[in-house]
Amino acid sequence: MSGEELLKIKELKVHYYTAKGIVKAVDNVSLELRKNQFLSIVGESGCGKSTLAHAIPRLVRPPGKIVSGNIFFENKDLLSLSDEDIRKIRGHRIGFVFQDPFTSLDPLERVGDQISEVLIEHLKIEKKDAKERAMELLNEVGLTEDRYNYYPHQLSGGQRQRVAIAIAIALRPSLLIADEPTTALDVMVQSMIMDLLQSLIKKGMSIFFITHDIALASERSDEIAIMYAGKIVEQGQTSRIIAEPMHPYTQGLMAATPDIWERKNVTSIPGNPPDLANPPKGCRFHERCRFAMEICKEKEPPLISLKGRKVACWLYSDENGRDN
Amino acid sequence: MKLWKYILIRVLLVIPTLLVLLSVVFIVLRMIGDPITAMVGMKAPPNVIASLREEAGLNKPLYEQYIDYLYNLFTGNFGTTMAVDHRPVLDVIMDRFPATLELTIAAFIVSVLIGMLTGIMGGWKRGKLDASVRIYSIVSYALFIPWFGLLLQLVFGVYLRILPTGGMADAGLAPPRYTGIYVLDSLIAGNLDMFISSLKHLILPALTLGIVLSGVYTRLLRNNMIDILGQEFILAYRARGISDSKILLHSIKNAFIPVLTMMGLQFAILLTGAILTETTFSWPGLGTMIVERIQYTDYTAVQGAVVFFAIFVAIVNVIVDIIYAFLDPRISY
Amino acid sequence: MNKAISRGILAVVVVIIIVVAAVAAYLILNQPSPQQQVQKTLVIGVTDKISDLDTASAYDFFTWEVLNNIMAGLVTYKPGTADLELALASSYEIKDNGTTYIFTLKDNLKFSDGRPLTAQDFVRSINRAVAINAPEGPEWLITSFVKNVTAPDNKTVVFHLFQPVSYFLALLATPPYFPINPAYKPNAVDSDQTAGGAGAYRITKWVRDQELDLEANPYFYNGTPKVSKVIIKFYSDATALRAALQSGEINIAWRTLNPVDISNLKSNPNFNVIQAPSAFIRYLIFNTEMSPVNNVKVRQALAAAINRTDIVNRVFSGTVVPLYSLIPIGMWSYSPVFKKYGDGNLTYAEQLLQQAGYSSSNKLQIDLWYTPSHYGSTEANLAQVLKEQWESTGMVSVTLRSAEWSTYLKQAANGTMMISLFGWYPDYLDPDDYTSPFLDASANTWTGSHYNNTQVNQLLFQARGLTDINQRTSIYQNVQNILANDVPFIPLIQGQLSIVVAKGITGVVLGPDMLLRYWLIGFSS
Amino acid sequence: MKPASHGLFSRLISRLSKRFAGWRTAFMISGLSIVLSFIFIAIAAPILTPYDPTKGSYNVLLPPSAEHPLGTDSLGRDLLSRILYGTRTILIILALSTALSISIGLPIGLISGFYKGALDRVLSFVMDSIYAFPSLLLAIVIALMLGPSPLNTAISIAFVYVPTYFRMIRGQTLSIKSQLFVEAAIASGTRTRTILIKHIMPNLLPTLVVIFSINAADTILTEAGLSFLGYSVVPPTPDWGYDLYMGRYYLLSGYWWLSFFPGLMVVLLSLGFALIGEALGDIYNPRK
Amino acid sequence: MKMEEIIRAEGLKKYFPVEQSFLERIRGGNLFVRAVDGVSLTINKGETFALVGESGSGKTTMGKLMLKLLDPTDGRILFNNQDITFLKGERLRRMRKYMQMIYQDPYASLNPRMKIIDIISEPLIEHEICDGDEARRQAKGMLERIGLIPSENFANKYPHQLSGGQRQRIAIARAMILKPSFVVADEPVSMIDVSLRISILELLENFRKELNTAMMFITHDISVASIIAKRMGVMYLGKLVELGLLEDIVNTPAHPYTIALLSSIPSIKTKIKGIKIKGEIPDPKNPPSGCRFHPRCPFATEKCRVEEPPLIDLGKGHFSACHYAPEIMQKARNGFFA
Repeated sequence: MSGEELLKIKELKVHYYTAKGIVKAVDNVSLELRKNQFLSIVGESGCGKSTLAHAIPRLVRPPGKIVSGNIFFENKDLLSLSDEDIRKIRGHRIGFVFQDPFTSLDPLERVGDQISEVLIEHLKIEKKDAKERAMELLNEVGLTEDRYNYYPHQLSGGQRQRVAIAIAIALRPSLLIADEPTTALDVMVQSMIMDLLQSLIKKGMSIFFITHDIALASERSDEIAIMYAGKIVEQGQTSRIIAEPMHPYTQGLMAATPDIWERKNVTSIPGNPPDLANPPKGCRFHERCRFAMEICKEKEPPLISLKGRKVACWLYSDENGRDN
Repeated sequence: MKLWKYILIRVLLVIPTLLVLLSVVFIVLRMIGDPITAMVGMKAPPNVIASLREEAGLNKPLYEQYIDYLYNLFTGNFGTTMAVDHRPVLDVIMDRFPATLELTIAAFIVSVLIGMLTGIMGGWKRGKLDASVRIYSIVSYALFIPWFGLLLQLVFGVYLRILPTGGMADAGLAPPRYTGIYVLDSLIAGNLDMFISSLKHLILPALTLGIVLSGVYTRLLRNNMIDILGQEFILAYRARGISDSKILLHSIKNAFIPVLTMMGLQFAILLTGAILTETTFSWPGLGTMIVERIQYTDYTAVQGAVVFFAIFVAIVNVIVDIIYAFLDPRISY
Repeated sequence: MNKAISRGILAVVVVIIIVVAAVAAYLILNQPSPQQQVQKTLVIGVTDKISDLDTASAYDFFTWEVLNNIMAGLVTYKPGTADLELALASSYEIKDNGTTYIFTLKDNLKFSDGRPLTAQDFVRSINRAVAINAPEGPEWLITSFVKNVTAPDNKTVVFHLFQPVSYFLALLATPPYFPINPAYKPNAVDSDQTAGGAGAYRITKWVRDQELDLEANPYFYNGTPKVSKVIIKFYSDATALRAALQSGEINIAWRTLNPVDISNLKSNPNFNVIQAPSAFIRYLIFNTEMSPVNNVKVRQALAAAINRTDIVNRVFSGTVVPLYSLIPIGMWSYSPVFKKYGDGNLTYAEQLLQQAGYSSSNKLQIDLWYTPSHYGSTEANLAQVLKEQWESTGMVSVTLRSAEWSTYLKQAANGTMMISLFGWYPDYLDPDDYTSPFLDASANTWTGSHYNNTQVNQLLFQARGLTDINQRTSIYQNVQNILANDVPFIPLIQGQLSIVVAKGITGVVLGPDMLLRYWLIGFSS
Repeated sequence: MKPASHGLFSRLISRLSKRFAGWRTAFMISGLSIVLSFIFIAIAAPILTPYDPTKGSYNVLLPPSAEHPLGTDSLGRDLLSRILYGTRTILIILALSTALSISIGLPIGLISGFYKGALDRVLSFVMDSIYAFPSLLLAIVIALMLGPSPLNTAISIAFVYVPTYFRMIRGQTLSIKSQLFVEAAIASGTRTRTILIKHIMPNLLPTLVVIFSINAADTILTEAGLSFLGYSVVPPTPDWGYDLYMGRYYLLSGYWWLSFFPGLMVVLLSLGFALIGEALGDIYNPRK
Repeated sequence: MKMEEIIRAEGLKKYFPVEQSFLERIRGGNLFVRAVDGVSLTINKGETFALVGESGSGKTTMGKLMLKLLDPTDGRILFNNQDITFLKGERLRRMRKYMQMIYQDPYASLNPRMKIIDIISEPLIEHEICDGDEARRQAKGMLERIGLIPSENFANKYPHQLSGGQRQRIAIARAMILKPSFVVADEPVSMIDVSLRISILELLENFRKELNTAMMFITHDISVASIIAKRMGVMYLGKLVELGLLEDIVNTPAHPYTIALLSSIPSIKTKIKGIKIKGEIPDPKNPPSGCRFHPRCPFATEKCRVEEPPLIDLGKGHFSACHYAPEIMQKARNGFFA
């Protein structure tokens, strides 16, 4: 099942220049996303997954900076575009849904106007037409048209996130980036929002989904990338990875995730995630890894293709292993 | 709930606010020297003083004086000045108030204009510009009005001789009194010379007070701008491809709303500054009136003016609150 | 809608910026010169205020000056002198041993608005002032002397007095006796009434505390004023007044410039400084019952230590003159009795203090009170200089204390202030007004001096009953000598009137009555 | 080293050094050096100048010269001495008024914010009303009532600033009280006294320091305003506002130094505190 | 084994007044948010009871009511068979020695200006269990007990110098140092990274076993609850809708809401089927009539709209507040999720 390639990230590096030092939030990440695909980036807090999402439409804020790499989207290198050109892609070809629907909407504008604004901005249409279209969009995300005149504070979290999605998909972007869009919401609302997102695949969009919940990712996405300390450690088809997680971190994450439907022995991963301003040498997971070997402390494992996925672990490649 | 009901309640709430202020004024002023002695001067026989005391109700118990005081104020009776002219206090206040209004409005416009411009620029652009904006806000905040006014007087009045150093109009160019606000009256009178004269006299005092106050707005707007620009919804706007100019407008709107609440409180500072500015520039407003009347120990006049200030402040705060409620949809009234 | 508001705000901001910038540019490029505007207009700047344009209520020097320019009475002072001459009256006679005064009016008298002025207008105006009886008003100048006033016909005014008053004509020169326009409210004080009377000028514009515009009264009985338009500009302080003078906005800086400005302007070729003595005096009051100043030696020592020249120079920049008696210089019976202590006579002061038992190790501890604003901005400096002078004896330690005017007056009457600074404006120009209120124990309670000398009381009583000026002179000289011995008061300085005029202004005449006559002032061609 | 030093100050220093970059450090350093040099001046005034600030001479209105670096005033006093000693006056008034307004504003703000209820509503209302009133006018009226002296000036200024402290402390107390760690302390059975002293007060300190430095800048301007209008201390006590006021009368005669330097001092000292306030505000409320 | 109860809530209610303007109050009387509206439950000694619900269901309010951190509007609380409903002031404070709370947010629940050692030892000192030195000695022991080793390294640190997981351990230590007989843990792991959650839960569980502490474990996540709790209650809009053994509820849920909740929990292995419901939690100011879940319930009937269902005993300590609980349970048993 190989669709047409939509997004290709190559050796992307995003660093934060802080007082504590340089935080390498995204360190040499390469990824691809095909059309009509639902890709989940799974990782814990501070692993750089959110930075990765922001980097695609060049929304990384100072002190963060995209240091190197390429982001090809619809055959354009986003990193080489002018500010004006990237602005035209944002919201138009790439939609973005933020984690917190309580803060990602302008509190002083009616939600309908916020939808209209993006239509007017990119399509230069009349306000009246924009309003009509905005109402359709509200319906599309499961809200009634009368919500047009509501202010964000008058809506519940779920409703706000629906509005945010309506804005993000208003111009039928080919890529929708969703940065933990359900973390601030309840499970039942989460389930509904996820249904909504999944339905967008059928409308021809691809979804770049960020989450810390491997269960949620495994349930909804076609493909999963596991991120740890600024790096992709394992990536591949969801079903394969869930069936046979290869990287010890993926295994640990799965083991730490409880499941009411399954009697299993849940266990923590020992230790704490590393400080990205001062990451450990070698494999960044080696301090917490049950299988850590000498080489893990010394040398960073390359991301190699194996069993229908990519994985970065010395367990699966020797020192002379095939680098990419 | 409807806006007008909120307005009604907000207006009703003025009454207790005023009561508190009036009580403070009463308590503080009753402790100052004997007003009757001040009034009759040094040559009055004791029996005259006694009868005057009785007439003024000063021999009554304090609580009765308090009730009388409130009753009189409530019925708009501010009494008669005790020194110099013996006119109704309200007339004296009304003679002077328009000048203060003219000064404060002009200074307010100056401060908000400068404050908004610098604050927005500093918050939006950051970098070196921001640093100079910050320094501006601190320095202007620390400026001492009489001193700063003096410098402006020296430079523009004495040295360059392009602007007058005091008063409200040139001799013979005081406009006929319609509102008492010279700039307005001269326009009503349709006399360009008068208008220019009034405006020229207004420039230095308004700049002095306006610049000193602008720092607060600069600072507040800059900080708000930075806060707002750091918020996710601004990033969300960018993620939607909204152009910078529109984002700037959105962020100004968001940053401006807290400034609006400040304006009510700033108003007290504005009036404080007006007292000093008026003194520095011989501006015949309420501030100089209070200073003059204190010098005569004109008890009723001072009381009247202070009460008037209290009412004025209370009303301005109501207006600001109402505008605020009108502009911010999040206010539930 | 909200978008509309934010756009609206922006639009307003832009418009304001443009307007402000345009106006500023216009102002800078298009400088109207103030000199050109006032070519034919005389502009007089003052820091005084007109309290009230009503003769029934106005009772301060500056307002009286204005009233003298917009009104006239039966008699007036010859400019620059203390001599009286007839004004609205053409003749008068005194009957009934000086208790009846009969005045005949000039022909065809008119108010400044053209209404005819008759004897009845005098009666109406005077009775009105009496009837209104304004607080702190001048009506006592009538009621203390006049039993009634009548107008037997249109041209005759008759006054019946309670008893003979030798200076009744002088009283008639005061505003309460002026006829006022019928436009004044008949039964109440009419503070902002601009109708005036029959003076040299009439009011064309009156903006309280801002300016008073006058134009020549075509019906004036005494010819045409030199300048047809006069504007009085009111300034809130002396610095503003000086600035206005220097910028050419005013031609004349009248009451009151700062002493330093007056002395500084003397050397400025663009201005003339005209000075004349005034009857205003400054002095110290001792509470003669309060220790340690109940000791006469202490009071004498303090009198000796005072250096009036130093005060005149450092505090008043030479704009006042030293005073050695309570009776002002130039008034008959004046005798510089305090000269015997000398000026800054530290040796004598130390000697007296030693006699009183003080030394540099056992210092005299005294309080000196002053009131910070009533006597102008120089007052604190005056107190500080006195402190310095006394302390330079090495045997005195002075604590300065101050209180606002009302408190100050109250404390004076209660006698709670050890030494206090006061000043005195006369009610009538007579030595009695400079002695009895201070030294007569029945009249001086307000001073809190508790001074009571039976001999002085008797002398003053005696002088009041006498009519012979020589007899009175010797009594007042006697009283002044006793004053200098007992030292319940120390005279310090006597005021001086100073007026600064731009070059080219003529006709400024200052007399003992301290009132400026605008109609005599003109531009030299 | 005493363990107490691990508290506010060391935290402040560590935060300062941690956030060394940026303007706040420049603000802090310049503000601190201004304020500290004024404190030094106040202490060392007698060493720095040979003249008595209250003793006049016949050398009146001398322009600045080697002998009198800032000239002399109308009574022949050395202006530099008056300015140096004037630092004492204003700092004493500042210290007194701050002590007063904190000692009143802090406890009632704390109690009002902690216990809420009717008392809080009444207090807040009264304080808000006073707060909205022009401070200088209020201070003038009170100063007038009390008579001029440093203590009385401090009292009248304190009266004006009590509402500021009250509001800030109350607001901060409310927000601290609503924080979980206070509820956690209550839940674990901590005594109210301990909660106030150990949990709320230390967290109030930063706010207090920030308000203090901003208020200090304000207080200096208010004091100068009061004395400019003639309601502060009795002459010949050296006082900047009063000297500016007196000097103003000599300005147009060319004696500019009489008013220029005292006013400059007011602005500088106020600026010092304002700079510190800005820096502190930044540190305790860092913005990205 | 005879179960001995430690704490019992009877008909607990908590209504919060809604902030209203003056005029609204005159017009419409006081409005209330019925955060907890008549909940009864019992927790036994040494037992871990999970209280599950979405935000706004009133579960946190319930927890605070049990600890008397809030005064109930109605109902009563019996702790060790002693009525503590009206306990106040010093007596209530002394009671807190036996009942403690652990909060969700480890960043906000520790005083940023206190050292770790002081935070942990404070309860001992406040309850006058021992003097300061002894308290600090015990606190050091506690630090080692919770795995912050060596304790000297941590004792004098401030909370901001620790990670989230470490802070939550401190919070647990502070609660457990008093050896309480009842603890309310309000979402103690929801802000902790997935990889560390289990270790925190283990720490709690170890303390519970050691001290025989009863615990009310408040969570929105049944899967987390399933790790630690035996018994569970499900709350919806201030009401307890289902109560029973966790295993029973998961396997044979007897309330449609519980089913919906279970259906929406993401799972790695099992692709959910179950039921989907519409809408979101209604405004607790105006809860629906009858069964509060009826507007969203796919099985709702007219009866549900009118009549409020009581908590029906389904045997084995399994209760459900649904008129059709047996039918629902039957459906579930018949492979509702198959």
